[in-house]
Amino acid sequence: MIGQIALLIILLLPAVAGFVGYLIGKKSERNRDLFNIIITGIEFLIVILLYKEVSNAPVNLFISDIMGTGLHLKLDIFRYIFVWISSFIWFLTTMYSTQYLIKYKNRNRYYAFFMLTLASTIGIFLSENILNLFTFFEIMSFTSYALIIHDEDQYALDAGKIYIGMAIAGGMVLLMGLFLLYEYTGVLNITEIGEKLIQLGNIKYLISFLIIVGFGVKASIVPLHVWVSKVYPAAPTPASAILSGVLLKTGLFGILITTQYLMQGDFMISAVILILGLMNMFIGGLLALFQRNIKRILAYSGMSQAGYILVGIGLMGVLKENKLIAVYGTLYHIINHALFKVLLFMGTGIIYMVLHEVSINQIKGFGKHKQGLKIVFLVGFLAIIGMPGFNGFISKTLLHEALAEAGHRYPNIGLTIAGMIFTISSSFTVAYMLKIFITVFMENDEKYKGQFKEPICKRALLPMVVLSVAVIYIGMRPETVLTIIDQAIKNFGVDGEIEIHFYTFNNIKASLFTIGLGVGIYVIFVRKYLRKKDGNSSFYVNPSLNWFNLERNVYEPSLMAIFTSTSVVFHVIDRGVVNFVHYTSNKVNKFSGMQIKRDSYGQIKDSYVEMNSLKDFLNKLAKNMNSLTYSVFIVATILVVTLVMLTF
Amino acid sequence: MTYAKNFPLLMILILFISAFIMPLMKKNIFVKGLSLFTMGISMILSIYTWIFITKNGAYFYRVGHWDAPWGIEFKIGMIEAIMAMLFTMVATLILWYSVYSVEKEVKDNKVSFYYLLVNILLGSLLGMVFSNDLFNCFVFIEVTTLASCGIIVVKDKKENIAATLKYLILSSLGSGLVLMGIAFLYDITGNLNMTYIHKEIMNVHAVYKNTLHIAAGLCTVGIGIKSAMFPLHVWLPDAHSSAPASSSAILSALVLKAPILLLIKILYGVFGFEIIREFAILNLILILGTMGMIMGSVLAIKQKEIKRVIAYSSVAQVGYIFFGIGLGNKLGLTMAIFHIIGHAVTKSALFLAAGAMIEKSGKKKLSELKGIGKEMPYTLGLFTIGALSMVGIPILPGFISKWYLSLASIDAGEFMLIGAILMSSLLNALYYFPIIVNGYFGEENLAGKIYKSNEKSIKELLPLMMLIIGMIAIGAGSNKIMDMIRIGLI
Amino acid sequence: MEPIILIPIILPFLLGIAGTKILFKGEKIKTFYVISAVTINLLALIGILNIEGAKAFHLLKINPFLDIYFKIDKLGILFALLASILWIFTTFYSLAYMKHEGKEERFFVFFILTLGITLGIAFSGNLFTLYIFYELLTLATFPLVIHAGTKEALYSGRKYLIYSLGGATVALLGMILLFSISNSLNFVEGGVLGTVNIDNPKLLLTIYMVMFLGFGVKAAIVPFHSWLPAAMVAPTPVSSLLHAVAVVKSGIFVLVRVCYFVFGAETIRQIHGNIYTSVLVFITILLGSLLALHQENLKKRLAYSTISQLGYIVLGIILLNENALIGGLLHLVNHAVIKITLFFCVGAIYFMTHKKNINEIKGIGKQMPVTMTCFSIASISLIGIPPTNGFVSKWYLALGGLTENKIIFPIILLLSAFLTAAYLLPIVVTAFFHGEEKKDIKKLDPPIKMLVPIILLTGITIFLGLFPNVLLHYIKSIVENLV
Amino acid sequence: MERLLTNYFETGSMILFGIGFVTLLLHNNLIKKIIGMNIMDTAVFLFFIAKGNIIGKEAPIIKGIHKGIEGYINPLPTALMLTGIVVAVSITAFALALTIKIYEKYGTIELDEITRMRGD
Repeated sequence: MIGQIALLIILLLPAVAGFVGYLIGKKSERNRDLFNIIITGIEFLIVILLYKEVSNAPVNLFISDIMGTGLHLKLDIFRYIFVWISSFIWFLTTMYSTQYLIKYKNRNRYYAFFMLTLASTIGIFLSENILNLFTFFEIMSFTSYALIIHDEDQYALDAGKIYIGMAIAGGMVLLMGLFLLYEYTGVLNITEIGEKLIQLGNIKYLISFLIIVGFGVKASIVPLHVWVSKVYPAAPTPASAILSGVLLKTGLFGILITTQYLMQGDFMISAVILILGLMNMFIGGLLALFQRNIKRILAYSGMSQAGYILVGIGLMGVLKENKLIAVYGTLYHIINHALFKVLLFMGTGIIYMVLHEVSINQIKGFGKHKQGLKIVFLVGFLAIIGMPGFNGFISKTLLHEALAEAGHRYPNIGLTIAGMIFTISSSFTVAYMLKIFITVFMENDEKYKGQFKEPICKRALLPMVVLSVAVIYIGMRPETVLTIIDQAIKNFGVDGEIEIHFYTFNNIKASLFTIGLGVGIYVIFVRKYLRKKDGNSSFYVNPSLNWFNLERNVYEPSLMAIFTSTSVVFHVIDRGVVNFVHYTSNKVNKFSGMQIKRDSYGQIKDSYVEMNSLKDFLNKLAKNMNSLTYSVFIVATILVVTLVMLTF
Repeated sequence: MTYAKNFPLLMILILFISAFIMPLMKKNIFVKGLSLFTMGISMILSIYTWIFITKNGAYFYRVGHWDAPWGIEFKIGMIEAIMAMLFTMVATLILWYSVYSVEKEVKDNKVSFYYLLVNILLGSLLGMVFSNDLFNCFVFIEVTTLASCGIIVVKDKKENIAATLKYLILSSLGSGLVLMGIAFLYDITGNLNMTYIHKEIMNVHAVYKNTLHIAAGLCTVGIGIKSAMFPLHVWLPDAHSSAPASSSAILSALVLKAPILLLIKILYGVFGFEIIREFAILNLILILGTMGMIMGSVLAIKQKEIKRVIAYSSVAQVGYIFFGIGLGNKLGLTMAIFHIIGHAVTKSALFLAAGAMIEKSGKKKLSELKGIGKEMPYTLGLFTIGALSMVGIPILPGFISKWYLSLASIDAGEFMLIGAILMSSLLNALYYFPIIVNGYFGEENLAGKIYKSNEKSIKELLPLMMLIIGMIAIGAGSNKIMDMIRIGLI
Repeated sequence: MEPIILIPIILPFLLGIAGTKILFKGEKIKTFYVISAVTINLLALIGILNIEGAKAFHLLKINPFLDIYFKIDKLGILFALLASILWIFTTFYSLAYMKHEGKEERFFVFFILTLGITLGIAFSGNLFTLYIFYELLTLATFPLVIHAGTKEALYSGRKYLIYSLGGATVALLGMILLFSISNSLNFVEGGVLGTVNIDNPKLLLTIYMVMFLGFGVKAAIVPFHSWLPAAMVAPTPVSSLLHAVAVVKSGIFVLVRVCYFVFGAETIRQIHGNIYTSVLVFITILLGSLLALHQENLKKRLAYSTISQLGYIVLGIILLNENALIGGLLHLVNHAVIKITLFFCVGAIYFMTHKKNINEIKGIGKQMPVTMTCFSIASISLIGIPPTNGFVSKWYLALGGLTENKIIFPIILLLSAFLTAAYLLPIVVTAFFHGEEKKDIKKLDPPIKMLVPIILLTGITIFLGLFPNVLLHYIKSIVENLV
Repeated sequence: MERLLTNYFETGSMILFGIGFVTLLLHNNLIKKIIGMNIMDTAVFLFFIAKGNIIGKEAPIIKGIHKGIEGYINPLPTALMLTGIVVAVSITAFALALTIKIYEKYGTIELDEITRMRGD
């Protein structure tokens, strides 16, 4: 009972707090900041306290009548992981925001939407009813939109347009999937759908495809990733952080649900996800390599990391009953990614906070003398590249193991290539992170020496430190997380535990090999090819700007073409009736105005001129109709016609 | 109650005799009083007649000492009684209205002549309704022509005279044709009494088919001229639009209708249902009626003066009546007669309302009458209700005619013609609504107008209101009226 | 006791006519009079619904068709309550709004009259009665449409009149033909044709199509929709009423009556009427939402939006299955609430700032936060994003489409929803997020009389989204007898 | 042809009617029109009376002995035509009066000139 109430509280608390905070903010900014931090803190606290309850048995809450189908919330350990990470990240980000946003406008609005986004995110993870999930998903899209365009400049608005456009389009596709789902199965509870869906024929692939596309927009799956590179740089850094740290996970959560619950780990879907994951990894990594804007690098990096998770999800299905390791890897990486990506974004944010600039060409050497920042950033850097001793190492190892396992089970060329892509992508990660780290924190630039110390306030650094500690802690002691995941795996229909020793020679060797490869790429490719000298200073170029671009070369032209052509067609229909009438009357006018008598008989314009078109003729006729002679004439005609008609 | 049998003749006599007393009177007020009084008396008598008929059924009435077929005979049935009632009632109301306004359009010294002519006109119209003798009808037609020419020309303006002359010549042409038709009938049957002709025709129609065709054709065209069947309506717009308001009302409400009734009598009474159905003349009437419905409205749209619009609208409405006649089934005929009733009331109200507007504002162009609704809200309001009936708003008689005419054309298997009916009613809307809309609304139109500044007094508007109320009552009581008509037709 | 059901219909007529005298007597009297008129009428309506037995009444039975007959059934109650309640909101709103439009007295006379006519439509017991009120509605709303009295207004009014009367005439053609077959136009659940066996499906199909198109004019079905954008010259309360309840919804209501109470779902299926109509509806939905994108004028944009949304409702009607009809009727209510909110907001903007184009309203969200927030919520609802009421109706519509085994229906719906987002959200974004920074922003939220209806209606939007079951059960009880 | 000759009254009246009609139709002068109208009327009367006449019978005027009912024609058409003539005369008179009025108002009795003057 207490669990159910707690469930409701963690859902509603941020929503209510959003409004309350808005009102408080009108009076006092300081109090509002404090209020928000406290609320997220309470939220996090409740989530932590819930662990005991949840680990005993899943908490279920059903409130009928809401939205017609009722609100069905459920919290088991699997979902708990997501909820926990969200509330944790949010707590830290809120704290960070209070510092970051200190000079921004519209802070009140920001916090309101920030809290609402939290509520909806929690809602997504808690929903048992897929319709509820969709609801929260859509709310989240809208509330996060307000965060993204916070700057209100043209760039942000454009980015926001793409974001909301894709979010809504994705939502519609998702909804289409749900329509079909409900039509064919008649149930909405996620755990129940699977049994029914599995009995359907090929329609289930269509359904799952639609749903995955819908979630895939948020998860930035490959052809749907175009928003990522625009939105992340546009949003304020805390927003980018949660976008990448948590909102990305909602999409992945949806895909996980779809493949594992709805489709019961169907092989075909999983294989597709696997391939998509590999593409994500590779393309994200590659594109990240070229970027100069740190935030954009991190954005692509997020995409690449999402690829890892997708690979994990795909592997779960591919490995079927042996998916244990894949489950571990996936869930672990979800946690890890949230931690280190947020950490990295926060670091970037601090730079931005000071310089209002995030292009590495401009901020080169900024961090050379800022030791605190340098250290926490380094932690994030090491974590993301999977350096042993940091958490990234654990999850990457797990995923790598899982991939190897799959290669072991289904020995074919595809999985071998997959393994290679995995390694190369990881080395890309190393390369682009090195690019950032070396340029910003290692190179020397006189102008930043000793400056800008004060703005880096403790309140902003504190969350970063917390995150760093967390990163290192669960990197050193993976058991803490693993025990939680142990309980979650039940939800995936497998049992048992894994016994892995992470810090074995082989694993470390593999990891170091990857890092070495990455350093190689950095040295050979990044330094040589992307870095140009210009006198004393050096700067990076981005040749990928001119490359083939999905958004610019495919989506925009085709959308424009469709839009223009349909608009034309519908305009024609729209004006159809009216135009038809006008057209006819014009024609008639034209016809009646047509010259009957040509006045080409030399210059002689005689009295016939007054009657040289049908219109004149008719006018004259109408005039004459009034005269007696014509009247009699008409009578005579009618009489004759009648009599002739009657007698013959 | 047998004395009631004399009432029809009495009505005619009262009207005729009283008419000739009028010039003797010195003061116009007495003339008006007498006219109104006699008309009222005839109205009461006609109501009595109707009651008598409903109780005792139709009867023949011998006029003078000769029995039919030699003497003149009246046939008073249900339809005739209703028509008499309609004519006298509408005429009474129009006269009532004219009492207040006639001086505006007719010179003082001509007022007594005006009422004289009106009385004679009504008397002859009633005669035409009652008479069972073809030649007698012809005479009444001629009297009607003269009298109606008189009430047009009485205004003594240029255009009146020209219009009257046109009307006169065409009318006499028409009556010549009718007479010719009568001659043919007489030639075949040797009778002038309709009942007897019918009997004879039943015997000989197979032999004299062509002659009968020609007779029917001549009568139709002749009466068509009189009742403005399209395209023989050419005289109507001029005549109706230039006449004084009360004359226009009488002309289009009553004078057009009596010949139509005569045509019905000839076609369905003299020839009879069975024979006339074989004739092509009905198709002709149907076609001309349909054309009239549409063309009348189309022409009305083009007009610039309010009275001409209404006059052309009459052409369209007469088209409906001919349409009903031309369908050749009982329902169609019933509706034709019903439409005569409905239209008589509506059109007279419209003409009176338009007349009131013209009288008060001194303008007759549509473009000048914009914003009149602010000055004369009640008058235009009454006009609006009348127009709504023309357009075919349910319950009002216009709608009922349209509905049943449509059903009748379905009965006759002519689905396409429903389209014509509906199109015509749409066209009606097209020229009536702008008058109303521009009258009541529009920033520019209303500028400078003072509310109710020009309104007629309630006393003067009362007859108009009663006409409108009567119209609504006709609509509401349409079923009873139609039942009565059906009784009359059998 | 039976004539008592006439009260809500006749009362507005009387009050409207009495209003011609009373309304001129001063500001306070006017306010009081108008408010009490609509309120009393709503109370009367509710009172009548609670009386047992008084469910049907022949006012005037002249002959089989000329029969003015009122009957209270569930569908009618739904529509009547919807109209009466929204009327009250509009009353408050327009009491404030009409101040700058002038000629308030005339406005309120026709405003009250129209309420009576709308209720007449709701309670009509046969097609003929419905037709009368349908025609009257055109006539009574006409002065409202041309309220401004400008040339443009008169022109648009003429267009409105011609379209409406033309449609009614075409519908009349259908009625005549139908009457010649069925000999009855009374509304019967399942259709009057139930007993007549269909020996001439072609004719019946013609009749159906003719009636559908004829009455469809008011429901703004393409290609007879262009009066609706033109009628936007009317003052905002009028537009909102036109769109939300009175006119277009009457058109829809009549279509429901025609489809389910005159023809009957079975018959329409047999004559394949639904196939032909669905094509039109597709075009309507897409055309409306696509062309809305091209409109710069806020009201015009909403007008095209209405066209497309009406397409949804009609789609629900013509699919002829339970889910779809539930969706259609739900959307009838939901769209009314949403659209009236949107119009009120746009009207408020115009009222306060005299701006009516999208490019003029940059940053207005900061000046009128409450108004624009309500606008945003209503927009989201119109797009059909949960948890607003727009979503609920769309859910059922889509399921209805799928029941027919046609996946195209939900696709069209979603496509249109996306377009809806594309034409509504830019307004929201422009209002809130564009525009330069100002230090002291003047608060411009409209007077309380206008603001309260907007807020309450927004509240209803969300409430019906969160707890649709209240309405849903009622509509289900209507629908289960029809399909 | 033979039939036409046999019924020469009727043929004659038809020719007369045609003449009258054409006069009415083609002449611009109002007086001539009225004359045409009169000719037409006359034609009709002639026709009617011809219909009433039976060759070999006498008019119903008893000279000397009564020839019995078969010996006389029906007097009715003749009597009627008297009425008709009266009516026609009155109409002619009325028309002429109007013509005078028109002459007063317009100054001409040529129809096309009147039409032109009215300008509509």
